[in-house]
Amino acid sequence: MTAEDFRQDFPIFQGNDYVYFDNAATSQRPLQVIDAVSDFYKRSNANPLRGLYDWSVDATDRYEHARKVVASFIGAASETEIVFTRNTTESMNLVAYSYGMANLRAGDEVVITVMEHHSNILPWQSVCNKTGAKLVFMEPDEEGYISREEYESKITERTRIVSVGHVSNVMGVTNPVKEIAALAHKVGAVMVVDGAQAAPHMKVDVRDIDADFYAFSGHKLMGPMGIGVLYGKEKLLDKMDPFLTGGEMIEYVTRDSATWAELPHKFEAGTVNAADAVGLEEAIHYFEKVGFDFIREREIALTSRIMEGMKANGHVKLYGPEDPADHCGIVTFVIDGVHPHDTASILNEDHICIRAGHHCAQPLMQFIGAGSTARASVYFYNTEEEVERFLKSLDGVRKVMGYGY
Amino acid sequence: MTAEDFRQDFPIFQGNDYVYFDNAATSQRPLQVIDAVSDFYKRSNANPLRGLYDWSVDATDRYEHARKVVASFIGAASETEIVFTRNTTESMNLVAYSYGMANLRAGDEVVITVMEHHSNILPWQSVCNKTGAKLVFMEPDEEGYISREEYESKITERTRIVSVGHVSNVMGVTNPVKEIAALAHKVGAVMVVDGAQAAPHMKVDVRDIDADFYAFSGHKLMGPMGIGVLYGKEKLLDKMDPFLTGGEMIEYVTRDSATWAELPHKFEAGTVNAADAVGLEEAIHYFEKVGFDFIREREIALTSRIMEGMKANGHVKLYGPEDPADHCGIVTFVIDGVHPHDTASILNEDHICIRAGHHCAQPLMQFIGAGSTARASVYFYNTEEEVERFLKSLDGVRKVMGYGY
Amino acid sequence: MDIKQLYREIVNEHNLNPEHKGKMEDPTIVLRGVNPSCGDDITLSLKVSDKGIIEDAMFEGSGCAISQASVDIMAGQIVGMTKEEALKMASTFMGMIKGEVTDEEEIESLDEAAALRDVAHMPARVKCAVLGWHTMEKMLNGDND
Amino acid sequence: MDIKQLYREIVNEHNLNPEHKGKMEDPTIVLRGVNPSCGDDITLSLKVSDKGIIEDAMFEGSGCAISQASVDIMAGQIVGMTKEEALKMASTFMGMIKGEVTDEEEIESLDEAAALRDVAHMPARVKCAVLGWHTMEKMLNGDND
Ligand SMILES: Cc1ncc(COP(=O)(O)O)c(C=O)c1O
Ligand SMILES: Cc1ncc(COP(=O)(O)O)c(C=O)c1O
Repeated sequence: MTAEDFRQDFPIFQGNDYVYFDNAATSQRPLQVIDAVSDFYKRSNANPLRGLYDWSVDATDRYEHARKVVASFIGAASETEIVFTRNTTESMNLVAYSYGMANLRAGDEVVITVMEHHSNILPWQSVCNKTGAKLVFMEPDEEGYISREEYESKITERTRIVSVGHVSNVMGVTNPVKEIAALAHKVGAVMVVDGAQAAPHMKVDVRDIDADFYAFSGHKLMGPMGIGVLYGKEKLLDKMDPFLTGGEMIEYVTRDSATWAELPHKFEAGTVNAADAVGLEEAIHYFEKVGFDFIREREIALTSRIMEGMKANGHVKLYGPEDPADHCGIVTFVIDGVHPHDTASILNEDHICIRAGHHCAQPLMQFIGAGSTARASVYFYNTEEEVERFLKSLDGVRKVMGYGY
Repeated sequence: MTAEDFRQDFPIFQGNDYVYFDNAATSQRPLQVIDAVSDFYKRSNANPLRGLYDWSVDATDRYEHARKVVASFIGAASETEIVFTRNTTESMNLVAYSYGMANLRAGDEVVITVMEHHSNILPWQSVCNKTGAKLVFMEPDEEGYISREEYESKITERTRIVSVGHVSNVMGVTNPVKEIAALAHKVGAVMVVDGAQAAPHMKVDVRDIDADFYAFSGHKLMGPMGIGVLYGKEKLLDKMDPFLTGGEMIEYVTRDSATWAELPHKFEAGTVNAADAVGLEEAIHYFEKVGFDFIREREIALTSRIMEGMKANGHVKLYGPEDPADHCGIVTFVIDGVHPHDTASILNEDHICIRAGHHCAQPLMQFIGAGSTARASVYFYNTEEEVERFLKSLDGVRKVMGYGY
Repeated sequence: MDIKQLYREIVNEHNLNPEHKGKMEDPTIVLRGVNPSCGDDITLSLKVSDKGIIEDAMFEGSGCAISQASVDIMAGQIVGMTKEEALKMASTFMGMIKGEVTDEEEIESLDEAAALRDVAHMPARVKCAVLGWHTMEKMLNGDND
Repeated sequence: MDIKQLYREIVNEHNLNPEHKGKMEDPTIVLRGVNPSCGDDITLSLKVSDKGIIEDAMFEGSGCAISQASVDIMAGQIVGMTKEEALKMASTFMGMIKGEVTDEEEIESLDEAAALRDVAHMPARVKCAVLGWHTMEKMLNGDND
């Protein structure tokens, strides 16, 4: 199978000439996933988990089967460790409030990196504010790598929680989460991993990493928009209070008090989004059909050519590692003298979709001294021809902006 | 148009003989809604709100258009008062934490009814526990009505928040939320309405009710499973802190602090579920095509016949109002000597889907002295023939259970 | 067999005229077992001899017909068994109901309880059928929490 | 006109060689205007006479070409106007960019600023184009928060 073959599965690519290079924001969905969601509504639609009739039993089975598939996809020990959320953001809020609020005291430290997405900063800011804990930032080198010295110096006896993005959505680098987790555990802290940018690109094994919590979003790996995942070690989830409360997550309720349902239901309040969970399962099947090796190979090929073309341009400043293999398909850049928003608008005129702005990572923007950057991010279904069109359009930007060359 | 005509729009009803009477748990979705979600993924899929390219602009437009349609559907003054959530449960948690936590002090009172769904109980229990406020329960009469004396005696100068289900998912009664809101405002409290069971059945006008907050779920009015709504008056939302934090809901973020985006984005953290919002818009269009009058007329006709048949059975205890017009399509019952779960299993054998259990309303079950009840709930697409099949099956239950008659 | 038949032929007899429902005098172990989602709520009493023989089994409480019938059948069958035999039987029974045990011989070893095998096709009712057995398992394992 | 043409014919001139960019001595009113999502960040200075005539307008700061060009064009056009005239113009301009004002005559009254009309077809850039105008509106309305 080639990228062209896979592209046929994506309705959005048919009958138009748009080049979609904003895959780090959200991926596209193959027909298989779109149809799985529809099929749920057409065949099994009922409120899962409570009904005693066939449709509800079927809805429950499909929902819980999706959970099993997610568990094995990331190497969880059991599906009871998989909580369905709406997205990575909700997963991170759940950990910050249900675990962080209960376990942080004044003087404790939460260690993150300055590269984090806002979803892995703001919940901690808020919890630190409320508990008096301190938020500590690890900083990367020029290329975006966090050195061993850096994490060894920031993770200390005061550290209670370490929360790190597995892959940065701006630099593209993969952080050494396994090594950081080992150190975190050594000092008695828990390790939280924001896997939003990693799960779509590499084999994630939560037990190999020894992550205590691992979060990702369905929509970034070809699933529907309404489903995300929080993996948590059973022994931690067990002791945590629920985050949202309401239907489906209780055992007994009286006027004054309540007891909670067993894991993972304790953390899934209200009617669940079974249709999108079923869509996510289908996305994982699709993903496994494509295969990690193919995905990685394609990303490296396309990224290499993009970086090569940008260097040849002569007016492009590139961010992140020198090595294209360390970019996870993400290339962040700025054209000299051109605001990234103007770059994006001009590329859009040529039907090329890239992102420009702060990428929900303002502290990183402040750290690298860029108000805003442009970002092209590719996925396995992108092609060499698309890359050439992108580079050609990019080469024309400074002319459009009135520069002589 | 007849119920039969509308049924043709629902794929799940085609080619099988199931009678779906669990509409209060979740409704079915017409093809128009299923296709709207698919169409979003096939044509406009991109991460909304941040992209400068055509697809993202289109995704944003469709998402924000859905918000406008929701606003006008419930009579909101402006679409900035409409926050998209996952479901009613998340909406209620948002109000309880973002408004309740900030505004309740020890000694204050939160007044709800004993008929509430767990989603409108547990968040308040939790917030009351944390703030020292007291949770006060209004109680209905035999038929499920809350009397004027009841709410006038429970809502006092100590009341800060009144939170009432617009329609009870067990009794089917419509609570006098407009009158209660007036009284709440008189004592300086805010009025929260859980509209999960009302929005699918009646014209809701949040300004006529003068609700400060109004919550409902898309999946109960033919929309997708991943989308819910919280209406809030602008002047209240404005002053509230966000609930979830992360991407898309910020203005500036530094390492230590953050400022929030304008309404309603402040309350929508992370990648939004634009596809399901678009599905909800389509559901509202479909709903308006069917029309409130038709829906109500059908529900009354079917409910009347169900109640009549149950009375004729002689062994059925009915809950809720005497008047079938006051049931919103919901008929809760118990067959003498038969556990509701057995009733549901036996009906399922005849391909009739009803719910049995506590209906996420355990305090009400305790109040009416039933451990568990059965519930049949109809919607406009149900038919007289289905009701007859249901009644016939019901009449056979006690025989199956070994009673002579 | 279909579910109506199951009720007619097996469940009703034990639900309407349970042989082992009632209060036991001087039980050796007592444990409450509950299915929160259904409202099934039973209390099982066992009399176990010093030699580990179950000499009597009784239950009280309420619940759906399947949970009541299942615990009544169980109580009838375990009397006279050793702890180990009863535990083995519980594990076979729960395996059968969850669809994990399908070997005919093994299922037949359950005797009357084997008649409940069709509950395996009613996933929503599995919890009802195993409540009594699960409670007994906890009791005999000394897991009285 | 397409967007590339818009940049070439209108935006670039003002972006690369702004006439009104720089520090003003003794301004009457100064206000910072910001688009958080874009990073556009300008500070507008106005000199308004006792009679309410705008005698000078200058801006500092950075941002995308559209925001820079738009504020430069604006500054050029409002000098000499009364407060009321400038406010009226701002409202026409913002109406045009949001696609609410389409009357040709009204749009022509904007003079050079009318050239930015095609930004109306770039919804994602509307905020950039109106930043300077919105800031001026606030200043002249005394809404200096
Ligand atoms: C009255 C009422 N409130 C709240 C809810 C919760 O809705 P959801 O599960 O969609 O959050 C329901 C439905 O289950 C309900 O009937
Ligand atoms: C690294 C990282 N973390 C978290 C998120 C947030 O994901 P979501 O918006 O799906 O919650 C994203 C994507 O925007 C991301 O790239």
